[in-house]
Amino acid sequence: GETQLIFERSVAGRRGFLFPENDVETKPIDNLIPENYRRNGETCLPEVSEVDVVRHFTELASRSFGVDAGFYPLGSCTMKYNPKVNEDIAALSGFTSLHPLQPSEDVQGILELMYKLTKGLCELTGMQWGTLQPFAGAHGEFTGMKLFKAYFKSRGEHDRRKILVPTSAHGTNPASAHISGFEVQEIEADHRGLVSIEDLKKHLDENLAGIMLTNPNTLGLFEKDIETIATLVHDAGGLLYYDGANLNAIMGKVRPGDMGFDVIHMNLHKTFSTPHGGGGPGAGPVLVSKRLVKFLPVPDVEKQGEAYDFCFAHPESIGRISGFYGNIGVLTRAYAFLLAMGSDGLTAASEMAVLNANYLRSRLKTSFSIPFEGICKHEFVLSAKNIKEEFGISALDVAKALLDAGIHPPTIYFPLIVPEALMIEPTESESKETLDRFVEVMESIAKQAAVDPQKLHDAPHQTPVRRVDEVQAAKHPIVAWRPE
Amino acid sequence: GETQLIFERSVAGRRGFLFPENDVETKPIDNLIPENYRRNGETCLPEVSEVDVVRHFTELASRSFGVDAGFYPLGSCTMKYNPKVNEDIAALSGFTSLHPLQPSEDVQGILELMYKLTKGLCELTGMQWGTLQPFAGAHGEFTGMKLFKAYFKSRGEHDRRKILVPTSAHGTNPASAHISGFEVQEIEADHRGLVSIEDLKKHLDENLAGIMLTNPNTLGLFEKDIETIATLVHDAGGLLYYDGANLNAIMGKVRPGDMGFDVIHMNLHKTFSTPHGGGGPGAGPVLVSKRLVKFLPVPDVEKQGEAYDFCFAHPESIGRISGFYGNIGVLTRAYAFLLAMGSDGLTAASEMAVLNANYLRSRLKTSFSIPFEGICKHEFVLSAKNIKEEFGISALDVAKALLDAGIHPPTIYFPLIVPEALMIEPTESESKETLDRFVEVMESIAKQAAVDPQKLHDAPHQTPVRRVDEVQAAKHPIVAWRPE
Amino acid sequence: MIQHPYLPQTEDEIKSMLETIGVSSIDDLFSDIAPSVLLQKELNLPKTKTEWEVYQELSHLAEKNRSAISFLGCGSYDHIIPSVVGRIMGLPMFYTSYTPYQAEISQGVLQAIFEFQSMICSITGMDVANASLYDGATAAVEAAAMAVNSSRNSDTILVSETVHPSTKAVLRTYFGDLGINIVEVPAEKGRSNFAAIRDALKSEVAAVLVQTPNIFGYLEDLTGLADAVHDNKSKLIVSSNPMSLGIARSQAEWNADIAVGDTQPFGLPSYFGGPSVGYIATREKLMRKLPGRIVGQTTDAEGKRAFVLTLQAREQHIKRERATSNICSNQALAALGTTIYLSLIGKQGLKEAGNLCLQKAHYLHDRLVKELGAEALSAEPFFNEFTLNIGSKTDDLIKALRSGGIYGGVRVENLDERYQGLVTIAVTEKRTKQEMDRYVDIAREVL
Amino acid sequence: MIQHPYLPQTEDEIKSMLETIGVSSIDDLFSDIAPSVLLQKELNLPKTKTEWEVYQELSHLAEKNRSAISFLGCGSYDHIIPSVVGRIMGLPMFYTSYTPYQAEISQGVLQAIFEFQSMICSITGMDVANASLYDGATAAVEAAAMAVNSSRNSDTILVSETVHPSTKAVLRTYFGDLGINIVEVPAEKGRSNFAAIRDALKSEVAAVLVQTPNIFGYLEDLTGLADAVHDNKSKLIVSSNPMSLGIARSQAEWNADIAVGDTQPFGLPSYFGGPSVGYIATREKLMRKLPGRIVGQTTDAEGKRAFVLTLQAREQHIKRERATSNICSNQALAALGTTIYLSLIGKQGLKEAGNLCLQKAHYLHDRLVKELGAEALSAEPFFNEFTLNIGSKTDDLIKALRSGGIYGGVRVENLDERYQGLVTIAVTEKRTKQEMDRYVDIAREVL
Repeated sequence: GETQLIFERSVAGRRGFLFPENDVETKPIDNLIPENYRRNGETCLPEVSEVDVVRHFTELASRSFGVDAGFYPLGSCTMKYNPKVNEDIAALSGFTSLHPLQPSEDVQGILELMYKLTKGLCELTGMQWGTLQPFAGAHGEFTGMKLFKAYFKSRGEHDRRKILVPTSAHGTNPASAHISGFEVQEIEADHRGLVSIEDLKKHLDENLAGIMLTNPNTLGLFEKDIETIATLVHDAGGLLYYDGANLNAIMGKVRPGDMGFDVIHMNLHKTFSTPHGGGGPGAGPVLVSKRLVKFLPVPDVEKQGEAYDFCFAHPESIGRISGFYGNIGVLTRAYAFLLAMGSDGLTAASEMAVLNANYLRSRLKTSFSIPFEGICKHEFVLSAKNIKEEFGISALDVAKALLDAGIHPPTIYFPLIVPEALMIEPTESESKETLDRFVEVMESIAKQAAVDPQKLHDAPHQTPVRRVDEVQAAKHPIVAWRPE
Repeated sequence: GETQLIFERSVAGRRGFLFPENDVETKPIDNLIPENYRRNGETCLPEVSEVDVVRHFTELASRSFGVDAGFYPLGSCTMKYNPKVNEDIAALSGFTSLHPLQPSEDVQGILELMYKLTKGLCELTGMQWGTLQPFAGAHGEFTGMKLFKAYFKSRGEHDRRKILVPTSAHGTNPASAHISGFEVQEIEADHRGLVSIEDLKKHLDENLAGIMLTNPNTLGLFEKDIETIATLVHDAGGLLYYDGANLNAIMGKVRPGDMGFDVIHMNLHKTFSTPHGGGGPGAGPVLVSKRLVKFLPVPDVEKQGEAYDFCFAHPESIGRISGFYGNIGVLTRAYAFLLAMGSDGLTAASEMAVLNANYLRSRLKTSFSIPFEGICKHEFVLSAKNIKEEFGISALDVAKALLDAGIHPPTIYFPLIVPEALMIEPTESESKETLDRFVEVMESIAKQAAVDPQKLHDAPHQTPVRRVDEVQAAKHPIVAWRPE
Repeated sequence: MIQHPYLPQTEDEIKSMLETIGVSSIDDLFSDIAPSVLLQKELNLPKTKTEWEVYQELSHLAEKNRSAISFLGCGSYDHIIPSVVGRIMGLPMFYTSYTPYQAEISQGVLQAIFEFQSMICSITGMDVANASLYDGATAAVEAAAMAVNSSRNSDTILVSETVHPSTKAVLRTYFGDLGINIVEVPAEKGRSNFAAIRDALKSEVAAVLVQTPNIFGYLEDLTGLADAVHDNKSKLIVSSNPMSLGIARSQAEWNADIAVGDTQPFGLPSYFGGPSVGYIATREKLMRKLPGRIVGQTTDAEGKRAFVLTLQAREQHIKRERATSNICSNQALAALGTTIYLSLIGKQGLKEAGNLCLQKAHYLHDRLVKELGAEALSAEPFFNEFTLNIGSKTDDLIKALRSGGIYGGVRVENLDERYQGLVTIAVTEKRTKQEMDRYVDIAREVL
Repeated sequence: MIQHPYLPQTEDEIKSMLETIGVSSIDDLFSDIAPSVLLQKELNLPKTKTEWEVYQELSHLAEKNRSAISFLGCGSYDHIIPSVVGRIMGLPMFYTSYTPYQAEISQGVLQAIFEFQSMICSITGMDVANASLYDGATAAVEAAAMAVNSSRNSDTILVSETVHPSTKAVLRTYFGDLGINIVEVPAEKGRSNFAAIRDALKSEVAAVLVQTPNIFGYLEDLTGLADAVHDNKSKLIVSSNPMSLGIARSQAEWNADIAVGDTQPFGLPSYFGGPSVGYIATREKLMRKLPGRIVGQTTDAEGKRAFVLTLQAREQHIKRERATSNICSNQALAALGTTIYLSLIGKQGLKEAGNLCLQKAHYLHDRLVKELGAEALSAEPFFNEFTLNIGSKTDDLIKALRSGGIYGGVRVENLDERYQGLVTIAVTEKRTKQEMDRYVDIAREVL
């Protein structure tokens, strides 16, 4: 059913929180701020009691779904378990209360954490140094593209404006390249689902700035030719950017730096289990090879003797990319995860993520289409093409039917190169029993497609609301509540 | 639907938590504990991962109902809002980490809290001093009865073994008196729903130990003759015990001490908003008039100069009533509530609790029977007698129908003296809109009784499980899971 | 009156509600209280404070408490508590709910209690456990009451001296004025004197209560005790720190009739002594004598598995003045904490935690006793606590350790003045070698 | 490999899963990676640690940080945070969920975002707001990008000098190499020079960015600015600390086109600078230029009100290389914190909090300036921050205050070296008279 908006719970005069009384002389506000600077209009903020607020948002929480509710195999998003101790750690007042402009001798603990986390991420990825400032993956991509720019500028190669992006790439890749002032050209996939070396070669010229790759790619397939690609791009004077969205597949197994990548971003909210929070905050640290270190954003965290400090003195730096230093509250959780897993745990995490994905893929390929053969990495793409063609049941219908089983659907209709795509990433946190239940539900949906397709078209049936009208929302946008 | 038991999620070898490795020499366990002292059998504790545990209990939480979910007018239980800051305060490590046998100079903060809370409760109730040790209301009653005993023993009045209890009393009252070695005699209510003075007088003799009263009583009616009762009982050599379950009605208005009570217990989990926790922990401090102070349990908290300490030197004390000092974690929350409300807030809480109850009563009396006229205090008793007789719809049916509306039912079939009783306590935390919605739902149930009684007999319809078979549970008790 | 955040009623609403009721003021709602008893003054308490002010004041009190590396035990222990425990206990539907009277919307709370009962049964080896009691001491009381109420003409509870002094004190408070004798059987060198207990087994003995590990930390050898007790038609009650039961014999294995204790070591902070959880478990034949709430498994109207409060005929609200226990509120949320803890550590974890405690306690014991020559009260075996007879140097030792940031142990004389010079030292898995070595270094200076 | 609590697969299960897949080992699953790039060593990182060890290590780091009574501001403020905010943000279905792509099971998250958007619209006075941006600085960037992309042939953003130095720096990073000029218009005595801004309004100017209260704390008088900017067919972007907007003019009241800022003062801890929330709001006509997620109201198949991510045609995953913003993850959970905060304090609370900041800041200002004779950078009005020109005594003052347990203010030279000797002092409702008097006492000694 419907839930009231918090504004609809408002009753004039009710209070949900009180501030302490003023303990200095209260002067008429007019004496302090002239009329000209004063607000005239009222806000519509609700007038509610504390219990109103608590019940309202508790009800909203109960109308949402998270990893703690069940399986969340949303491809490319790495919805793994968020360890609870990390929440306790992140809530320590020794972290939460820090002002970003405190003297550095008073913030040695957090600076040490930032320094050690950067070092740890570098070891994990085989890079030289990095920045923790990017707020999210896309922000990391942007930072990486700016680093590309700075690099070519420092070499006087102003014409290198072309960034290659595979057709299967995340939308943020071309967008990030574009807003950073690059031109984007798409590279095709070959029959294996991998970058077509043939097509790549066509794009290698003096305008090449570089290539953005996810490896394994968005089909969950490892780009086997990565060494060849790296050599080709580097020989053509370009750089390689690694989109860390899929790093969960290869930790401890192969490192972007060793594959020849020059810049990488990580998604700590994916690979390092920091909670997604309904869409953020995340953290997208960027790590670079030696030749790009000097271009990293300021401030940088440095260790001098036993002390840590910020350093702004990097004349070739691309400059600031955030108001302060990024999402520090995400970094504390990520560092806790790094310690909890350790070298052996991170390697095992990738092994189990890949095991889980291959297990699911093996079991699901009888009921659904598999666009590409062979083993996959941490995720794979299934296609509902078979039931779409035979019974008219689309990937969207499958997704909505999964909702009724208490399972979050996979990513659908992505990558664009696979029709009726269902992109499934189980992550390492899921047990065999959870995977088996998912297979059971998916198989029963495939069976129902033949028997009662209308039921699937009408799904979901058990959710707080039924299928939602997206067209109406976009056609007649209502994006804010207003008092009548 | 059903939920797996945590044992049913178990998979051999899986781990949910690891302890640090032993950092001293590990000796063979046989060298440390001889075979004869060693456990042979395995336990059936589940083998599950951390995410298994989190999802399991998160699911269980989603199959439960609390004050944060909605209206909870459970008569006599005072299900008021549990302020969130109290949870933060109770979780301060300066409280949680304290060992009960630390030296007193290291626990001055908690001793000060206990001392000041006791003082505050005494002021609120008009008593002299008290103990915070009782774990719950019933434990407080027991303590109070032991104080009665110690008092009469000190006076050599060994034959005073009779405790009077109104027929409408909570079951704990007669039980507490009984297990403390008293004989219980019931006092009848008169046509007003109040203690029958006539009947009371019949019981006043040299065997009288005293009377246990709730005021307002379990019908939500104030015992108007309390002064007369107190005089009669005292004149007969007896003592008066105040059951604080209904104290939420009268804070700042009238004090048990001023009414003539000698001993009172409070339910901090009711009146002072500490969370009920699915049945506990609570706290049932006992407060006494001057002449009973010396009998209070040990240890007592004393203030000597600026320092606080425990005192065991009370030769006439009834002794220890708990292993340490009671539910301290409940007391921290209660003290926070005391400060947050203050003298004005506590008074207003009772005023609003009484206002809410009378408002509901006024609005509900057209659809249901009202056994007693006049204003009520913080709660009132409604009867489903009318719809029971006319349509066969019982108080239980009404309760189960409320579940479908997302409302916790009132206490039913209590007090025993009202047929088809529905005992409704809204508390001060509830807004007029919440009360209005409750009235609406209650009226629609009353209407449905006439139209579709079967639907009500079959209720609830929307809950995680349907009506539960209590008879089967009691006839063939299964009270623990066992491995097959 | 300010508009308090906990009080939603606005002035306008109050007015309209009074109109509906048909009175003209709030005072009218209190007109049933005689003016002669009505409070004629304002309460002598501070006025309402804002959330921030309350938080500040309580934080200040919390900061007035101090702590140190703790070797304190004797009923409350400093174990590791997994973060998940607190996170789950903080879910609103657990902590803001009441006793699950309405089964259909309380399946979660009911199932959690059922799981708690199952775990207690498994750890103790018993058939049936209840939803929780207040603490270990009152659990012993309830067990004693069960024994007294199960046998005719019995008026005596035999208690070994090595039972926790507070438990004995609470027993005396409960039964002292009821004509039931709490007879203490003296111990020998920190261990129960079972010969003396057997000698004291007369027909009027309702129960024998022993504790293992006992108050001094030592494991008791109960071999043959149950047979002797049962031959006397009495009940054997065994109290145990449940953390020991992953490696030490369970109450069922000692053939006890009733198992009691306190689950504080299982996921609950010391919190100055409470809340913890008293547990009680017994044999099937005593099921209907068990006090408190019990959850049972049943089915709903559609035949699905469901849980419900059961066997309520035992309880105070039904039995009233014929009740043998008055318990109503229990320690449900704390019991939930224990259930989460045990779910997390599992069967392996219980053994591992026990073994870590055991190993570490022996490390410190051996260094103090074998290396420094301190006098142990008794011989091994012990679990995670042992007692030294420090004699006249107790004050010096405890103070020196405290100055070094260590709580060296419980001075048992604080629990029972007969035990002058005895210090009971508890070591949990949380204590490190470094901390224990520091203990030894300081002790070396004093002893 | 130990059986890690975050990794449920047991040895047996791994074996059975490998069989199902049809391979014989885990290594086989990585056979698609050429041996020449496979990592041939173990990662040079510590081995796995237990929860307790991790907690200890991080607690130790947290304890290495110190704090003091804070008069620091310049973009991050020490306000009171109601307990409810953290409690609700900690509900599992909020923090463990992802972007609400599946509307039917995400109504709660979607509605909360819709409420956030509504509140931002109301506070700024604008028509439409998005679901959040990273922070105040990047919000200004996105606004500038909107302006550039809304007008042809424009290559200049005019920025008043009084905008936060970090915001200006980030603008330069984003646009510096794109042929877009970030032109700073010098200020006069801590306030924008509006005459100079008007003079700089050329046809190639896409937008004018001003901040009020500005970096020094002073309120800017934007009267007439919007008209001048609009006459030039440029966009006016106004950045404001939203805490000021309960009493100070909103961006809509200044007739701005785009409102930006940071909601950190609304319920979010400073957390060393992040997470906070960048907000952006604009007029209806620019709605389809707005970057990031937007939630819209619609209906479900049964006609019930429902919420859904909408206007996705604007976004990077649809537009790809034609996108004008690449934002994907945002600050949703922090935005939820702000939404809860604003729900709690309500319309009265916003005014009260603002007024408390105002009154207290003036108390300290007056004592320092009027009583001690410190030199204020500019005249009033200011909101909750003001700037003193301490000159050569800055070091002494800041150090003396720090020794007294006080962070006296932000040395603005740390943000922009041009501002030697300037100290910006922020006062929130959390600061007490006592703390401010202590500040004055120490300052008296130094100045």
